[in-house]
Amino acid sequence: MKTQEKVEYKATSNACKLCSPLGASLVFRGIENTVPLLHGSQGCSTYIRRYLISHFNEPVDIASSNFTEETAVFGGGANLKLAIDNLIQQYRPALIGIGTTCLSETIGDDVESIVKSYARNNADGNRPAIVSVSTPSYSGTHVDGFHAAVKATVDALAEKQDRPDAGINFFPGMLSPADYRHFQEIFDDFGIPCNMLPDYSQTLDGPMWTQYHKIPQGGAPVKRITAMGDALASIELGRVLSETKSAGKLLSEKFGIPNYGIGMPIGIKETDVLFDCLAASTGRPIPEKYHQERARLIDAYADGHKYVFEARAVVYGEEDLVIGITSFLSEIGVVPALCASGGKSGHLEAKLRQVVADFDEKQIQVMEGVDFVEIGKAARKVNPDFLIGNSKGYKIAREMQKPLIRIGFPIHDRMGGARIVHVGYRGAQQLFDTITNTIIASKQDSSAVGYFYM
Amino acid sequence: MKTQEKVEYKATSNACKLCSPLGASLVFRGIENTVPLLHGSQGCSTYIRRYLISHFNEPVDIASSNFTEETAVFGGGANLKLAIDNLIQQYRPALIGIGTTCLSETIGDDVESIVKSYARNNADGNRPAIVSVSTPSYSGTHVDGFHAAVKATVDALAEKQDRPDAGINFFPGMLSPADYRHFQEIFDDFGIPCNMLPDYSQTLDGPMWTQYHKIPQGGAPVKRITAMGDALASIELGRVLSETKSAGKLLSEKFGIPNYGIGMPIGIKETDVLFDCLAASTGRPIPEKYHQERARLIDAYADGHKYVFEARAVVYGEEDLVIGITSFLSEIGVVPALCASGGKSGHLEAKLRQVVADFDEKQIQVMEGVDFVEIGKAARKVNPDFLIGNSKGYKIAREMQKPLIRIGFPIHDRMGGARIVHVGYRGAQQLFDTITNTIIASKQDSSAVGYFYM
Amino acid sequence: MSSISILKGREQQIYQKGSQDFDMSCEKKSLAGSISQRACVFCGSRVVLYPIADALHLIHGPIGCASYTWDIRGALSSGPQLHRMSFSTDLQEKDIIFGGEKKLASALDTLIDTYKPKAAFVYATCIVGLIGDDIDAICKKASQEKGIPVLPVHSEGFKGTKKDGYKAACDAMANLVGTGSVKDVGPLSINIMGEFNIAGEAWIIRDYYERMGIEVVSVFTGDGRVENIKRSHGAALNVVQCSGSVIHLAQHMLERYGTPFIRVSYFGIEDMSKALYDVAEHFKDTCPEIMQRTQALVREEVKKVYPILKQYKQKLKGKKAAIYVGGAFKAFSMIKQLRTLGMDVVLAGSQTGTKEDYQVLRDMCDDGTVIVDDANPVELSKYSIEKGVSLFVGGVKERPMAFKLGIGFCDHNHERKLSLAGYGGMINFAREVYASVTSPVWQFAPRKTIEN
Amino acid sequence: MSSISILKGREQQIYQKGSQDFDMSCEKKSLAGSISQRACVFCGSRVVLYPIADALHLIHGPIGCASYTWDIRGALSSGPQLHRMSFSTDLQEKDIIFGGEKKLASALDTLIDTYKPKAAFVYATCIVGLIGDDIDAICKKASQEKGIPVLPVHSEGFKGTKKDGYKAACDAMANLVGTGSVKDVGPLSINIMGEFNIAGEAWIIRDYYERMGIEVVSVFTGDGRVENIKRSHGAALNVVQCSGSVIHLAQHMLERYGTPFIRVSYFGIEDMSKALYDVAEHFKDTCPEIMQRTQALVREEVKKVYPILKQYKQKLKGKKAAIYVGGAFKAFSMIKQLRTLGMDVVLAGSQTGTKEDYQVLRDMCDDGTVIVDDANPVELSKYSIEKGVSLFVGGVKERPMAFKLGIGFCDHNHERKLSLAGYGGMINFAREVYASVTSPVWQFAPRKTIEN
Repeated sequence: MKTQEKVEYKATSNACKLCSPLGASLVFRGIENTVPLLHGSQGCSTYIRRYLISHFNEPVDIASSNFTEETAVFGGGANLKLAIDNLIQQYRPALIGIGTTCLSETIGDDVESIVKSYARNNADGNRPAIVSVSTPSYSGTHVDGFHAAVKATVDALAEKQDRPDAGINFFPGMLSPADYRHFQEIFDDFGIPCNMLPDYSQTLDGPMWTQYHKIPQGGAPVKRITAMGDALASIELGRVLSETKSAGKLLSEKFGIPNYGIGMPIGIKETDVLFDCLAASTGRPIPEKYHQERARLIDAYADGHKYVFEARAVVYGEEDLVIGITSFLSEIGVVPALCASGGKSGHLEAKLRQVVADFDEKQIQVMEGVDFVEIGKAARKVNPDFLIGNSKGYKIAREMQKPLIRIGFPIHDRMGGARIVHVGYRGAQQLFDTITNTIIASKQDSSAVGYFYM
Repeated sequence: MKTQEKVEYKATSNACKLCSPLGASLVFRGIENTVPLLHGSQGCSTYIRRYLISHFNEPVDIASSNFTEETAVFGGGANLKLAIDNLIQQYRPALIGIGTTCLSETIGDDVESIVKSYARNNADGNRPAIVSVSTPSYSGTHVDGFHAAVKATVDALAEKQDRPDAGINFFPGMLSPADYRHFQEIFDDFGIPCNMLPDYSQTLDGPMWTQYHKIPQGGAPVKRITAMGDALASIELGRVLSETKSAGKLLSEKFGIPNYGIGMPIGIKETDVLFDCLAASTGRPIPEKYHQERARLIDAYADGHKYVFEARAVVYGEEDLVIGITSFLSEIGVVPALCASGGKSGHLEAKLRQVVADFDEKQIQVMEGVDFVEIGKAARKVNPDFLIGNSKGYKIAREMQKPLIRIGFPIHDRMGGARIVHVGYRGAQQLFDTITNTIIASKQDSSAVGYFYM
Repeated sequence: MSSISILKGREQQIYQKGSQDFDMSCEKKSLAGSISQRACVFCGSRVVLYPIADALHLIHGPIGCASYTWDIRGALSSGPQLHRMSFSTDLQEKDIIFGGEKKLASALDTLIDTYKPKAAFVYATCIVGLIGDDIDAICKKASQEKGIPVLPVHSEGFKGTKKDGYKAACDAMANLVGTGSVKDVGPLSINIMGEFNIAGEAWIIRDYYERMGIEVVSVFTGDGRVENIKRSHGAALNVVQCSGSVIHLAQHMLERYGTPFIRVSYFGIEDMSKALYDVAEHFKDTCPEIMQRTQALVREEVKKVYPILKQYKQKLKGKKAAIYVGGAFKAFSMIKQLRTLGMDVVLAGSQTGTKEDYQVLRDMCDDGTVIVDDANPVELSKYSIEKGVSLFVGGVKERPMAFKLGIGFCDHNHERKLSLAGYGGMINFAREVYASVTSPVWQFAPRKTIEN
Repeated sequence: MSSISILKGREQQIYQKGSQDFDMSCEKKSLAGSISQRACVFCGSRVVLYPIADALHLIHGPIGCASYTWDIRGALSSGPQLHRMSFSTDLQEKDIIFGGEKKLASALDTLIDTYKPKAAFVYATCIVGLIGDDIDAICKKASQEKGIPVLPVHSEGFKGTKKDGYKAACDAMANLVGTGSVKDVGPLSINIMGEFNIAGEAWIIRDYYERMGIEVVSVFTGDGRVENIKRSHGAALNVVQCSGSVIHLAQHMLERYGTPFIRVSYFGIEDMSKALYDVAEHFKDTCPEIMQRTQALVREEVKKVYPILKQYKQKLKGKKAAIYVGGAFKAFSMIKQLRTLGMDVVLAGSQTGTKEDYQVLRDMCDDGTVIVDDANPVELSKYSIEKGVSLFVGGVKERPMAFKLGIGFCDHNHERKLSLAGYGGMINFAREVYASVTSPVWQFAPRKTIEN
């Protein structure tokens, strides 16, 4: 009886996930002239700010409705309204993005009605739009908060206005600013407008300033989000995401816009899918530049294939990132011996099977909903040559004396996490070079001979 | 008496330089539909091919006139002509680029007359152009061979034809294919034609093939070299180069084309010079994209400045590369404690003083004409945090247990040497991230604590 | 800078010396919708107890609170590293509905069996009170079953400010104090309080006191051990740094065990020396030669660092600095430290200062210095630019603001990996300030370009 | 593939089995203007002498010859690493005019004083003969002054082919052989010749022979030591691999010291076993039990590798391979090795094969196999594509050609860092072939895309 309980209620030790308000904050940070506001106690926004700052090295202002004990007793409506007032006064935003927390959810605040009542009492053309999303920390992970915020924003703003040239809606999922910039470049080269949401390519990787900007420049313009109701198509990245009630599906249901749910374009195969999808949905040819990048990448694969062949990897992080990386590793001949995530969609293994040839033969271990203590134990057993994932795996990599290739979020022990390109042929090129050279370096440095000619 | 001799005639031990025919071969490999031909014994071309292949991971066909003992006695004219005939038969090139070797130079072959006599006896519209350059191994280094080949090519081909829109002549010096691609992109963004010589961006970093290409696609088109006589201006990279009788100066003298001799655009300061130079010579504004890259780079400098501050570096390699890297290191706060080159222009220190603030205060040691044994001895004394240069410094880095940051040529112990971007804001961004992260990694890995939060 | 306005309701938390009457409004909760640099009650408890290295720290709540506090602080341990693990009951939706008690009990059971800690702290987060979990009862039961202290920490995030979290932590520790044997504790003995051993600072301070002939019974909580806390009531004196965080415990020990306390700071030559002399003064009747030993120690240490500091001073003289820290007491030391380096403090503030703190601050500062309480990035940047500072001293959250504006930065918060306390720490501080202020990268800052 | 034409003058160096009369033209100098994969005389000398680890190797000439040969070979030493240094007189323009003798003498003087080698080899490069330097005299003088052998190597690049370089190296070594004491050498003794200890291969081979009870006096030149070469004439038998490179020395020793030699190969199970049995056969009268020991050894080793090879064979069966190597003798072994893996060799060639070599090759090959002498990338790629090979076995210069066409590649040259000799080497070879042939990256090769 007791043993069973232990199994059922185990503690999470060194979590491989974050809470959902973080994901929502990130999305709101990626909308132009927007302030994220967390409806909860001060700590939530401060912790999340600090966590994001340490990755992006950029100011990350996230407001808090700053609960007190009385708030918890009498409800958070007054606080939330005061917070909105203050934000408008100090930031003059185009949009306020509100995420709930475990606290406001537990006391049962109905944020949507509070916001509606606020809007009624403050009818004024200059008032910002307000979007709210339910992101209790006890439900899902930061990824769920991220997707929920995207969907809530689209639901609140997108309209059918019969605009011509409304372009393509693009939901990239949680990737780096550099990834977003690369997507924008691809759309520009296709010559098609891109309604990307979120887009923190500038807001979380911007220039220095001559004076403090209360809200950093950049982000997805609200009017482009509004225009999403007229788009040619939606493209949504993430094979696990495509199993959920997503923003793309919502637009498909509301406005009949065709939705392409595809994988994160990591490695050649998954990037090919994106380009094919862009070509199909726009009716335009793939720009020559990308043919060339792809061709050089394949040439590089050939040059380096033997160094990486049957190298064994441990991959961890958000489920869709894990799937993308695993697809890439498989196509270069690396065995993704262990694929693990703190997320728990129930779809991870099935989706991995879609992108890995000879899945069973490779004896790939898949773990959902695990923490780093569990990942560490499993990792030791699969005897990897390297680990690939965010900085939080450093401890297990260090204990195992195996190199860690840092990707994704957070990167807290290197500079430039915001500048990593994961996607496209370009991203695959960088990942391939990094992995190959990591393996070569291990071999060279541990060799007694010390050649400089490998 | 004897001691003096020892000093005068010391052996070179682990040279930090290569021979001049290598440089010439590289240039000819960077001209469209061209075959390099070395006039000497078989070994020269085979050794050089292998050395280049190991860096570029591309086929590098270099023909040889294949001297025999008789050739050495009776002169190489017959062999050279036969070689040209055979090359034409098998390769059908647009141009044959001939470099001499120590052997053909020592026996006194007059290659220019041989080529002229060949041309006289083979007058035929379909014959390729032939350019020859004197590159005896006993004179200078591979860099001298490189510049000599550029100049000889321009001298032989450039004409004044009063073409409109002849663009700008661009002599990038010895950099990577990725650097050359970046330059092309910059010129494209300025909207100005670029006559870049050489341009091995495709020929030495190309795609896979469906069948063997005797000459790889790409390279500077011969007709663009011909058009150089009409250009708006010449830009020539290399502060040491600008002291020589260069291709840019030649064009200036022959056709009155203004020549900008500037440094290799490594780091913000030297890249600013290039962009200012482009803006001035074209009368066009610097494209917004580069303002953004520059701004993000500066932001990154701020984020990482403390990790690199007063870190000590040993820099070695070709003189102009050393100058560029040193300029970059100085602007980020790294102390370039030792700057060394196998080259011996006599200008290295003077040019370094131009790019380093507080040169004397920093007690920078400059060494010209040195080999790796000498560099190793000096490096130990300056107690560096890292070394930066080509793969050939690995041995001294390993002995000192200091990290080596690989740049330049050759990269024989990592993949992707051809893909390193050294130049522009983009190159500086990559170098900065690599250096910062190398320092962080050293610190993290050698720490007993092992934080994942730096 | 006219575009930057101060939020209504915050005017009384900003004061410019010389320009206004002084009546600082402080110790208020942060205004809803302002971007406070403050944290929450849980944060306060977590930072105080964090360095107790042989205890289990289990966070009862949804995952966030545990994830964001996993091994992010520079508090070193000379032995066990259990404090660097992040344990959470990771409450899910169904736990919110049906309660998390079973989960907590089971998690405690397994974790104590696995890691064999000397004690366990169970942190209540926001929703724990709301869903009605009786963590006191669960802790008591676990304590009985496992034979180690299992202590609830009432740190529900919204129930006050960070300071209330400090108090909750002190309350938890108070349950440990007095439960160990003090028979080996001598009369010349102290506890070092409010010292978290960031980058080994507690070891440095402990070494100074030991060289003076004093026994250090316990450090609260740097390199902390449950056993030492248990017997800490045997010490003759509590030496309290970081006034806010542990003052409750010091007061508790004064009331309960009659242990007197003095307040000190270990930052900068002046305050460090004073911290040693004050303790010597306290014990000089018991041990007459202690004052001489202390003088010798101070002389020796100052002699080592002075010439080095002089060099840095030459490079930094006349530059302006801003300070924004958690506790105001640290700001006092920092102003002196920066003066030692020849720098002028033109902006000073704290997250949690009291009226008295701000009075002291005001008295220390030059005319024109801006003093702020619970400020936000907008205000901090506004005054930094207006005052033309070359250096900002603060925590991680202030760092990007400084860098965006081309201002050098020194991390003086607990995430740092650099020892800043003691005499050697003063050198580190000087070097750190020098590295940031004089870096050549600022030549590229757009603000510089405009100015030139 | 019609666009690829064969150079006039090379038609007789290409033969397709079954389709033509066999009269291979070979041992010719490379045609001017063809992109030969060959090197020069200097290269031949350098590769043979290179692994002598306690000797100084000084290259007399301009810098290139030294730079391109700096530590690029996988020849290991168990002790001194002097062979991995690159020494050059680095001749300059003025030396060409006034001669390089003084410089050479001075360089030798300094280097011998600095590195204290057991012997020195001075390599003449192309221009040394032309400028009239008397390196024989300089070496002789240095030898007298320093008391170590200083041996000129007449390896002027243009004076013949790589084979002439082998001979020049053998001539230099011949001066060492016979100068040491052989009093400790027993009757069951051999020299291993033509084995360069790439990735430690000589150690593996030596171990086999020693397990058979045989004393290995010297390895020429893997993990080479001057002292062992000096006493190598004491061995009862020379066991010669890599026929071309050291056969001159073996013949010299036969003539001068009456040492018989046999030719062997250590690549593949068949040839490796034969190399052991042949030596056992030679000594079976002196030592009757040797044959049994050898059988036991072979049985044991084969038993270890066979099941592993079988696994690889399953993955590789029926795939086609091309071979292009330096010496033809190695090609024979490789054909057998590839057959062991179930693969078919459809293209085979060498840089330096003799008429007899090509006859053997022809006899070994299946109908339709193309045989080439001194080929170039154009020819090699043409036949690789026509024959549809999945694997190319060759040296670094062939690698990019294979990869460009989406063909797997195995480096069987001396730059490799992987041991391919002996029984364990066969596993490494199988693994290497498997890694390249079955890599998933080829799915992206444009040639594959077209075929599909």
